[in-house]
Amino acid sequence: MDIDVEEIRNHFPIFERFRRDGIVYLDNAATTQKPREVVDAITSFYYNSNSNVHRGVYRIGEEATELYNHSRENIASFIGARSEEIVFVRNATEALNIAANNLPDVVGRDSEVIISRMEHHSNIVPWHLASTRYGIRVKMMENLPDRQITWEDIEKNLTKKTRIVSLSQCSNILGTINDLSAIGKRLHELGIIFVVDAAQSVPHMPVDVKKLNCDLLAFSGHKMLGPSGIGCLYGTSEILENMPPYMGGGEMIREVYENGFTTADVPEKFEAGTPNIEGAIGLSAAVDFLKRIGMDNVRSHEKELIKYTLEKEEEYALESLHSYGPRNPDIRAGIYTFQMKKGDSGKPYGNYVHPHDISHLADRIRGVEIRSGHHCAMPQTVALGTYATARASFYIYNGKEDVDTFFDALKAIEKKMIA
Amino acid sequence: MDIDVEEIRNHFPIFERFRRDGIVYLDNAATTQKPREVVDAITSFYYNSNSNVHRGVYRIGEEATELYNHSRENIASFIGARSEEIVFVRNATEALNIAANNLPDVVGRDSEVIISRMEHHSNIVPWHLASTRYGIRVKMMENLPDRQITWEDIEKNLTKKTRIVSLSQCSNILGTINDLSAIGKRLHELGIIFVVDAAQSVPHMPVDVKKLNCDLLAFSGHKMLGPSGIGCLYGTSEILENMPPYMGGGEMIREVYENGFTTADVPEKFEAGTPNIEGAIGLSAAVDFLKRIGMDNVRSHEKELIKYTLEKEEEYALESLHSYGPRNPDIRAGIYTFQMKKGDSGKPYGNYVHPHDISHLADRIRGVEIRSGHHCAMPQTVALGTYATARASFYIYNGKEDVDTFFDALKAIEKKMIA
Amino acid sequence: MTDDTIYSQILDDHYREPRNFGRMEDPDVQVTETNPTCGDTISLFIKVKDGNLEEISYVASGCLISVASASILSEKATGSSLKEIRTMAKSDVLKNLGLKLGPAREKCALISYDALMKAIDRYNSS
Amino acid sequence: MTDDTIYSQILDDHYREPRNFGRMEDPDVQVTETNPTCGDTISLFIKVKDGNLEEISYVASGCLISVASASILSEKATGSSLKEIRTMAKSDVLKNLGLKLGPAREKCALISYDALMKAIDRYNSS
Ligand SMILES: Cc1ncc(COP(=O)(O)O)c(C=O)c1O
Ligand SMILES: Cc1ncc(COP(=O)(O)O)c(C=O)c1O
Repeated sequence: MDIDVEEIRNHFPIFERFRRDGIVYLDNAATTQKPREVVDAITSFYYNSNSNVHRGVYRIGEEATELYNHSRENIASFIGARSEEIVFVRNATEALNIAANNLPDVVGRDSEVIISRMEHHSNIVPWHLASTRYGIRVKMMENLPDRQITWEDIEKNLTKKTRIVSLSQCSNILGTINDLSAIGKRLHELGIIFVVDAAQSVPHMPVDVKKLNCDLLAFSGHKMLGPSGIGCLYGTSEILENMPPYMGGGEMIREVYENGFTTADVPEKFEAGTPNIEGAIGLSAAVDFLKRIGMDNVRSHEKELIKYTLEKEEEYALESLHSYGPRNPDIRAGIYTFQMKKGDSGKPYGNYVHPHDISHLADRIRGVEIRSGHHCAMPQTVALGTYATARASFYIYNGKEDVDTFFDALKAIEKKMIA
Repeated sequence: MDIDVEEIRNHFPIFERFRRDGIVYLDNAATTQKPREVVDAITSFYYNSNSNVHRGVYRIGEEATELYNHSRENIASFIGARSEEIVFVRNATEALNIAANNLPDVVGRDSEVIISRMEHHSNIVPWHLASTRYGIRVKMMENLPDRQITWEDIEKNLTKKTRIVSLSQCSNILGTINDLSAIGKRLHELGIIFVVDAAQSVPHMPVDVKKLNCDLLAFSGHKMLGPSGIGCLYGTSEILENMPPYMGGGEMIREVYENGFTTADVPEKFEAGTPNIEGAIGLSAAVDFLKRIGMDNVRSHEKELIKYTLEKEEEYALESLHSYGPRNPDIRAGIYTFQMKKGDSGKPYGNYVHPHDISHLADRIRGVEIRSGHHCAMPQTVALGTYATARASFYIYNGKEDVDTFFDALKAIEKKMIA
Repeated sequence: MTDDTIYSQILDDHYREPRNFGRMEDPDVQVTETNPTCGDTISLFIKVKDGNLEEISYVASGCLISVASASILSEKATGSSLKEIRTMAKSDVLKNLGLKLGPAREKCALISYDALMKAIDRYNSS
Repeated sequence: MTDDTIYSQILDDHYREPRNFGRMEDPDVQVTETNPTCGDTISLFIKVKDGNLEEISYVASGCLISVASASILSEKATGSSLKEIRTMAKSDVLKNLGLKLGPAREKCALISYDALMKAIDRYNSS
């Protein structure tokens, strides 16, 4: 591994508590911990330059605006974009809502959009809402739980009316890393708009929006060491300029009259009201932190970890353990979703351990903190034949010893709960 | 005054810089400074319990959820509401967008909404957008710059189709404090939905949503010592339950299928995706800080300050100075908007000082930091016969000596710039 | 705390042998309730006689907490008057479990309670 | 720094006596540009002859920075070829002012530049 996990942990003050209380945090697909550098950037803003942005011509107003603008530039360049292609939003969910709500008027309301079954609710429900509001048709294509999405999967669902395809670059439940650049290229040849949910990819691997051939792309700050309440919608200038505004209010206008208004230029057109200024500054500091490590190293570290996890799974060979997702670490993120189940009788006890109990017990027994539930991906979960699973997910501060503790916990849980 | 300004300043680390650089920050209507208590609450979350909310059944997940839920309760009770009546949003602007976007389907798309001319763009543009999207009609009623909005102002614009009235409790440009409870009562008798923009009132005076007789109410955290990126939409359970969801995604759903979804209960129904968790926690700490001072004291302190300002204005009697807003401190917030102008010749020099120059010069000459521009209230600004004004606005850490410095700056500016 | 004493003896026992578990023929009311946190569901059945809860049963695909909580609740409620049951508070249910739960798991513990209250309301208004 | 030396001598001078200020009869192109930060507007007029900017004028309700910047720009541009003017960068304009500006005030300084570039583009495409 190219990453010195112990060195990295020293940047995260919460590890003091983790060490004290014996906690192994493995819910990084839900949210990540924050390094001191990020918190310090936010605190320093509060204690030195805090003021509103865009309009203040006095000193601290100009300073705040400069910090905010610099943050946008820094985050943009991190994914190969230009500053004016980045809209600050609350989270990936809001970014996808802007896409789904505003594209129908760009592509026409009788259009069809294709999404996959492995999508997070945030890349499903906004399209359903747009369908209700504007009449566009949403098609959910099937995908296999142990394979990437292929061009053939998409092709089966293409019609003349298909004008939008929206896919996640990495599944938050299967860990599948989809190979999207080739798909993007073909979609563009067909004049189809390509939206990418990058909530699980931008934090974990090098992402270049130009190489991806996407038109819009969404991600969240809190999943990449940054604060919550901040995320980005990347969009090509062409798309952003063609889309109508989403919310109205301060900052996003040029002029307002009694009966109407004109909009500001992009990206401000999509940023109504006072933005999350310290959120942007914190996310920029997170980007700096990740750049110092190098996204290639982040990816290879997590690949090592998932490889090790799959090896341990075979080594332990727990009777009740079933996991999902591709077995090839090359196309698999650091996400391990599983169930503990032996048979199927009427009553719950002895045959399976409910994921909530797995999560609760893993924490109580070995301090291993993992998620349980549908992980906001009900269609995929149901397609796996269940309503809930448990999930462990890794980040830069996790090491192989965390994987060991995790399997140790599963073994103890099986012993306690499976007849 | 009941407030010990010097004692309060000690809670705000940015005052170290202000003292060092001789800065007098008077742009509090745009955003306020943050006390150490707020920043510490955020940092402590990052360093002890940081994790996602709602779904984690492990320890730090439950801790985060408890902190988040407690914050909602605390903020709710601050304005006399119940927890489930508070939707967390990014800012007042988003709250008003939810209102404007979602009410048309509650009241019918051929309805009329009345707003006033003194509204902030955030209470104008969302209604224009809703008009474009859903066909509702927006009426902007007139109001006098030195008087509260009266029932008669509204009555003139009422028709059978009026189903919504949306007004600010306090104007961010005139400082007018509107007396809304009586208006709310009459609107309710007529079955009209009453939306209140409380962005400038909740931070500065006691506000009780039940006494106000409003159905929906909006405010921002960053204008009341809290972080940016967090704000609230208050709504009665009845209204919130009747409104369709705004954004789709994680957290706001109950179940998601291939072809549709069911929504979670309010308020989660309106909170798609990972919320601004530390934002909510920081705002709750800000509320605690304000409660310790007492909102009655906050209001009487600012009333004293604006009274003193109006006295100083008369005392200095600057030839070019023109200010706006009610002269009665009882109905006037700590907001002082003005121009410097003597005559009107073709060329700019000597006759007036552009508000940008006032702001720039006030900062450079005396360290006084005030805002200039249309303050996101173009219709009101135009109705004052101009395109831009300058504005000083106060908060709990401002004292009379700040007002003195401010007038001293204006005097110097007049001397330099007016022929 | 050892691996075996995380949940109390009582909870473990109710989970291993849930009382009144199963579907019911001809119930007076049947209610299905979902936990939005995890998609878990409980189907709950009641029979009422002379204003009293004569019989109650349920099938649940839930976790230990939700199954044990349903089992305990079903024991407590059987034979009581609907009126009496309707005055039970959520806090009573949580107290019966004898375990401090965080907000997410409280929802697990309360799903059977929600279902039972709904069933009673539906019975009363029919 | 005294109260009098905040803006440079040059800026003050251009503000007090802006060059080429006023409307123009029969311009080849007229452009009105608004600064979204403050609602300030500039109306800019140009006359072109043989590919050169023969005449330029403007009326601006702007601040010192925007008026002085327009004045300086109008002096520099008069007589130059449209081609040459079109290669001017924003940074050139800012450099001419001899004053470090923050992002908000940069917009003030550049409003006349934006208007002039628009006017030239419009002239070329007509
Ligand atoms: C009266 C009023 N309404 C709404 C807003 C919008 O607040 P925000 O930018 O925090 O959404 C403001 C703030 O400028 C305001 O003064
Ligand atoms: C694939 C994917 N998309 C979207 C989201 C939504 O992210 P957020 O809740 O930050 O909006 C998530 C996070 O859970 C995710 O994993």
